[in-house]
Amino acid sequence: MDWWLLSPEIIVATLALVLLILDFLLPAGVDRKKMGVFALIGLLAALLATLDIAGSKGQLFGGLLAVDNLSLFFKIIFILAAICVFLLAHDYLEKVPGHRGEFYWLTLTALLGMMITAASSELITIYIGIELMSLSFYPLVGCLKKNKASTEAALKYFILGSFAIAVWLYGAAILYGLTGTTDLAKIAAGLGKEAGPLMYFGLFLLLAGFGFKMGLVPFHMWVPDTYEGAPTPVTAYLAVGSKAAGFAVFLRLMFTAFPALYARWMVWLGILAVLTMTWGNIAALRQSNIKRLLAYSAIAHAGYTLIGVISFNATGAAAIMFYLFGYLFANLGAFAVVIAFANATGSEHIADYAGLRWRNPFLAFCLALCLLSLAGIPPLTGFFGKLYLFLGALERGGWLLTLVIIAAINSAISLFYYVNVIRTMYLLPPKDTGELKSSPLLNFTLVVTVAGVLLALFYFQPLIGALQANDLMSAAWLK
Amino acid sequence: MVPYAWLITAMPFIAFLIIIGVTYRRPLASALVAITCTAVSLMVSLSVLVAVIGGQTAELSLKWAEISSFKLELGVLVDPMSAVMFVVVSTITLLVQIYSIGYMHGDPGFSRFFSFLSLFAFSMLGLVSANNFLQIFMFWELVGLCSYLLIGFWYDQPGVALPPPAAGMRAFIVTRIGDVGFLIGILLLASAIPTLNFNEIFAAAEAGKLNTTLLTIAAVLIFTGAVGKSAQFPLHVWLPDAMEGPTPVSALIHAATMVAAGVYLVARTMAIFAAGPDSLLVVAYIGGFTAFLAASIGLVMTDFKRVIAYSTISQLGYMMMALGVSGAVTAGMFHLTTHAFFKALLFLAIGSVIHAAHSQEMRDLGGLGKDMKITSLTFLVGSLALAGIPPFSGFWSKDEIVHAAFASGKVGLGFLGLIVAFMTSFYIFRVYFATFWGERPAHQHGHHVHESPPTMTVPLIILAVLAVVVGWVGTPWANYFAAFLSPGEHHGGGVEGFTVMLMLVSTLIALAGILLAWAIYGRRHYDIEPLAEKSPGLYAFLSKKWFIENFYYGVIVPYGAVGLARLCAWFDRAIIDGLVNGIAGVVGGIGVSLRRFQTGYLQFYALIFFAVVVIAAVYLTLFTGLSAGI
Amino acid sequence: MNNFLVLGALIFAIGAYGVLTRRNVVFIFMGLEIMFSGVGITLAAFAQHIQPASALGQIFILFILTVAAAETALGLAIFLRLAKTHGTVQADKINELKG
Amino acid sequence: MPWLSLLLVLPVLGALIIFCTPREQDKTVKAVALLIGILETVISLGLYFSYDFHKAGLQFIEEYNWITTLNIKYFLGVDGLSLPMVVLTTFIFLCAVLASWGMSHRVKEYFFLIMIMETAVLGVFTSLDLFLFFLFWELELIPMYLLIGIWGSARREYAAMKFIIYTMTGSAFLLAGFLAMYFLAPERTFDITQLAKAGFAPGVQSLLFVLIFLGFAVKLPVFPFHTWLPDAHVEAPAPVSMILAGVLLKMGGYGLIRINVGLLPEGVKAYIPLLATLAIINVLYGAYVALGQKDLKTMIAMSSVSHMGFVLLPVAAMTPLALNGAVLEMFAHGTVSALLFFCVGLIYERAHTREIKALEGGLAACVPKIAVAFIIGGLASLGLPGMSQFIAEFLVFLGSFPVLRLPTVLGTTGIVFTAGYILWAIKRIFYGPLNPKWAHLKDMQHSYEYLPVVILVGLTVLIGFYPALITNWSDSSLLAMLR
Repeated sequence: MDWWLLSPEIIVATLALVLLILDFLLPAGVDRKKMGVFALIGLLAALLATLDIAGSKGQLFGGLLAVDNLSLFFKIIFILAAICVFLLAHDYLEKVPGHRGEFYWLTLTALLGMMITAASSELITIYIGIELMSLSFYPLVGCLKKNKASTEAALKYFILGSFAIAVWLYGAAILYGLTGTTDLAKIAAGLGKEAGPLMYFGLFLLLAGFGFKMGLVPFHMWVPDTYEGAPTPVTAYLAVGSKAAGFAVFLRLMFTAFPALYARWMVWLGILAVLTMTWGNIAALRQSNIKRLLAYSAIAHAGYTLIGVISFNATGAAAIMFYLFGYLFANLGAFAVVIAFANATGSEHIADYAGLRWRNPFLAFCLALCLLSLAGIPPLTGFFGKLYLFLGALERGGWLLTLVIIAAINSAISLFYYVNVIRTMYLLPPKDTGELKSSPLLNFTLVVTVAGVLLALFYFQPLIGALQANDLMSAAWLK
Repeated sequence: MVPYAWLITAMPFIAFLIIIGVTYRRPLASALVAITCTAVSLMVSLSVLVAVIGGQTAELSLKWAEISSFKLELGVLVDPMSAVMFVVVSTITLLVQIYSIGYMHGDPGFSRFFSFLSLFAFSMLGLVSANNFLQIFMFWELVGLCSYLLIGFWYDQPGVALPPPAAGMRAFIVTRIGDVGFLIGILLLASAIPTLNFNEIFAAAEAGKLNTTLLTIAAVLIFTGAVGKSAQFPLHVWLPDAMEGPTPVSALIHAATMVAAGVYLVARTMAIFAAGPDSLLVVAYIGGFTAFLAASIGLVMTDFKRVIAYSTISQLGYMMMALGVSGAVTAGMFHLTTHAFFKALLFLAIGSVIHAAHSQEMRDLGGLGKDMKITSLTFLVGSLALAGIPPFSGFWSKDEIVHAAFASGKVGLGFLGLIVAFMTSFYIFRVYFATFWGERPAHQHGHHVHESPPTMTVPLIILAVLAVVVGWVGTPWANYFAAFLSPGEHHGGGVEGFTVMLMLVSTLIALAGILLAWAIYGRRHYDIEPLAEKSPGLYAFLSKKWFIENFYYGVIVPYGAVGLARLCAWFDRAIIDGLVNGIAGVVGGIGVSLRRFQTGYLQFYALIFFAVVVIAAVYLTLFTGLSAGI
Repeated sequence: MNNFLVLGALIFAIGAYGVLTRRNVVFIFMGLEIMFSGVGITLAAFAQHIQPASALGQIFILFILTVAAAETALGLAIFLRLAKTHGTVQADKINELKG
Repeated sequence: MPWLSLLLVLPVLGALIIFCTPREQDKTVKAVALLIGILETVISLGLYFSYDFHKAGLQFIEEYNWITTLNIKYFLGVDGLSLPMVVLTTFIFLCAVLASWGMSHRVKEYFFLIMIMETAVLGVFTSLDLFLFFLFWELELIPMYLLIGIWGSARREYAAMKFIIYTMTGSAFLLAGFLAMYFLAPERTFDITQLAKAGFAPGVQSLLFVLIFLGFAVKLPVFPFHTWLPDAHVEAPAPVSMILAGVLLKMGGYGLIRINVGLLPEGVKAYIPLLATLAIINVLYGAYVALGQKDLKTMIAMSSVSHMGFVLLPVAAMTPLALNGAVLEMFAHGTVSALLFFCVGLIYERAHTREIKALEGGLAACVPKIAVAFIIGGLASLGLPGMSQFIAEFLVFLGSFPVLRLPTVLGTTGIVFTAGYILWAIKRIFYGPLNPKWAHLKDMQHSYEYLPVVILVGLTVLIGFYPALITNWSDSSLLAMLR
């Protein structure tokens, strides 16, 4: 067992523990900002470590954790998300002076949980990863002590999260019962014998549990309320990190454990995808709060990403990874602007964004670009991501063509509420003409994220080349 | 001179460009430029005529574009028919332009008028010289444009019966309806044989390569173009309205040249009509009926300019009848030539009356003979020619037509011709006597009328001379005109008894018409039409122009065009747009209901979650066995 | 073995019923814990029936229990915070975030 | 020398320069825009006349591998079909820049967006890789939305939103069609030249045809999907209307010919009756609705719908003669409708209304130059010989008649209704006694008002007098395409 394959997790774990202890030891009066800087450096180190071992393949802990293109790429996404959350939260945490240290190490533990979930190829480790991630997210969501919305969001997220995990566990138990093992590859072998209704029910329960994490429609009810209630950096982290982790493990599960049942679950996922896209887009049409709007847009994007799983081929899997990579930049950029606007004016209503173009042209330009990338307008990343997903789906062919058309029409409908925000910023006159300042750190994050959104023309080929260079995961058939 | 034939067409266009570009500010200069260019083209056309008489014909052609092996060309076809038309068109244009100097004197748009006249001359000459269907159709529409521009020339005046631009618009659209038929005819021919060149198509038609039904339909369709342009029934309504334009325009365009284009077209494509014989029947009967219709309306018109307009329609009907009946071009073309001169004369004469008396209504005119010697004399010559009194030109050409009708066995048309001849002589002499004889109306006594200036009277005299001389070219004894036009066939060698008898009969009929007109209008001035008292019903029917115009402008335009258009516009806004906004509204509504679905109750969310799981459990356990799919 | 599975399913269902109907947040949480125990029973039944020798099933149950404990601690903290800010612990009173 | 890439990059360069110039120097912004406009026109004309139309096929080809894993190439090239469109685009944008010279509201953004639009449209006409085609196709959505949304008149937001949702939904089908074609081709490629040789099965071709046709039908626009056009035109400022009518509609037409006729001939044959009926509905319904309009700009917009029917008819007929007529029709309609919209813009600037009833009363007396320009434009659009529109429609009829007899006959009646609504509008607005209300209107004075009229009328008459200028180019390419 070569330990350096595990280096990213080790770095993050030690970082979290050090911060925990420091937070505990340092007296309340000491300013915790430096802890943030320290954490950032640690994360950069973790990122470098992951890039260093990129491309290598291997098993850790005797098959519990798999190291392959899929897990490493998702780790990069999680670390990038964590870095951005740290940058966004830096000024935001003025609102909650006492808990800055907690925020930092909870984010790191959540990051650790995501990395484990993405890498694990065995049911119990998946459970551990998900629980570690969720348990760190619950306090993060509720960390604004005095704020009623934050606590309500935490409550809803906690109850429904546990409920979903319970359902998920029940499914895992059933599958364990039928196949006698919890390792995904062995499950695939064990399932061959008799495909009885109990097994399909077990699969569905797993799907329900992951559906909750990914925000698929019948299980999405928590998403709008939690996204609106939680502090915005945490919402950003949820929208990008937790969703990506959900997709990572769901991808691995479906591709390695259940290729035999593909014919049945493909149809379920098709229905779920259409439902998710359409519900997310149509519900977002009339939103007045920018965070709720981005919540429903996140749901809609979960619907689009599901197409990659349905297409069930190498292109589909690579497409999901690229799509979430592009989605990371667009979403974090959008949330950065929301934070900057909230920090300056304290409001999250879209109507208040009127005339932002005059008050702060840079913010308006960045938000416009991020929203357009989410809408899938060329030449931004969203467009390439969607196109790559559709390519994967059409490689499978058959009724997926109608799914692609529905998705394309959905992105046309989504254009309405994205452009509506742009309309408010660019077309309507500003309500009060005060200059709107945003902190240099936020501007830096914006530059990074918008660069990620704009430069798709150039990094699309190298990235997908790397993704499709060697096989994404150990799934036997996926050559 | 034949190889320079294209100069005839080019000169007026050069004049048009010079006037627009250079001399737009100086009116007189523009007039001179226009006249010199027309004079040059007259000279060249005369020399071409001489050359063609000498037996020389030519077809100059320029490849305009070649598109996937389909050649489009522009060319000049010089043969007897076009040579005659060159001379006719350029002479009359020259005379009208000279006349216009006086008539349009002091008008702000003087040079604009001359530029349009030159543009018209260019289009007409281009039409006459065309050697393929595309070119004839192009100049066909350009001629329509010039008539639209010239009718609506005084665009800011209220006009006599309706505003000039409205009259121009009517003219353009009604002729366009005809043009559509013509276009479809061309397309039909082009689909049968992949060329538009006249000679190639006519050769194929004569050689019988194209089936006759196709040719007949194509011929009739081409004839619809002629119906539109030469104001035959049912598209004749625009010509009387075209009288809103200045009188020189009426003289040039709506008497001599443009309206004759339809006759020229039928004559030029006679090979197709001949190949599909029943199309000639259509031409003959429409021509005949139009002649009768227009003549009957002409009897009662109080606006004398419109009387002459209806007379033009009637005479054009005659020409069409001639073409349709004889299947040969000579009779029609000969009447066209003579008619061009005496009808232009009549229009210019009534123009000079209007110029002097500032009105064209019967109740204001009367007893002008004494003060306007030349105009009344020339008008008399024109009327005699129109009525068909020997030795005037109208007699020879009209007699030939009636003779051809009887000779071809269509006796009904022949008698119709004679009746129309009687009505023609009656209504033209009604105008003559009512205008120049009798005494001045009561309310006009103080108003002193004087003769028009020489620039107007000189052309009148020239035309009067021509109106007499031109007829002698085609007398039955020595029909040089027919020999010139179609050298092949034999022409009226001896003069049988029947032709002499016919000549006598038609002269008597014409004289009877004149006497009747003199009896009624010669001595007394009438304010109200005598016919109105005797038979009000007939008078009402005729003065309402057989209710055709009421039907067109009262029913078809408001309901057929504008009404349906408003309906379509409403349909477009309400239904299609409504549908689109409806869908958007529905989607928005679903959005709102989905928002309300998000109640905020924790347990409601858990309920949905659990309900989905339970439904899946029930479904999977019970139905998996049954349905293979979900 | 089947009756153990049935028992597990029954307890799971009771737990779920508890979550859906009880108004007090703490009882909801208790319902959740019951659901976890239901899962534990099913797991134990499967582990005992198909692989008496291997301890995989038991390990799984142990993990579930420990994580459930951690969740309890965290849950109660959230309920405390809820009582302070909202002044009530009745689940159906908390619905400000909606639409 | 990569001329085509230069053609595409230049406007983006101009946009960047404009982006950097400070806001208050709108003179320099306009100068940059004009310079780029002129440069583009010169290059496109240079390309046009150095294109050797005897050997048909693609020239000035630039092909670089862009996304190797998906076999997507940066592939530019022009032939007889796309070159006239490129020249038309550069001229229309030059006239649009000139027409917006008097602009004073948010000048920097305005010209920035115009430059991006120019690249997008030129990209569509020159790209030969379906992916690149689609990328440029969607690139013009947002600039157009902002152009209509910010500088439009009363209901601009509604019109802009309707435009963007309509086009985006259309391009959803387009994308699905392109991707399906990518997978159904023998070896997966977006390259049009190879797809032309792919030879799909007829059944597949008709499915692909439907998808791709829907995308282009929204843009052309074809009958049921046309309601966005009048709104977009009425609300857009005059120069944007010129671009919208002059060039954007032609993207739909060009796409139909290049992809539907070029790559899916069997697909077209399967739907000929439907296409012919839609074309005729377009012509007659468009003309009728135009006749019934009260607003001048909507009338011209609906006349564009009617004229675009003449582009759809040849696609149904699929004869080389008709398709040459279609290319000529697109070019002619581009110049003519741009001229008409420019004149309406001039009138709107002075009279601040587009209601025909309100404008009634002899404007010819007080604004003779605008009147002459509008009348020339009107006469050209009703198909007067000597103007490009006539020869285009004649070729369309000549080519379509042997194949589709009844539709072509019905189409020919369209020219009567076109004459109807145009002359009726001219009569009501320009002729008749001078309405004292409008006596104060000033006529065209500035050079930037004359130049567009001169350019557009010049183009119309030039092509009208010598259509070989375009047909020689398009003829060889279309013959090669149809073989």
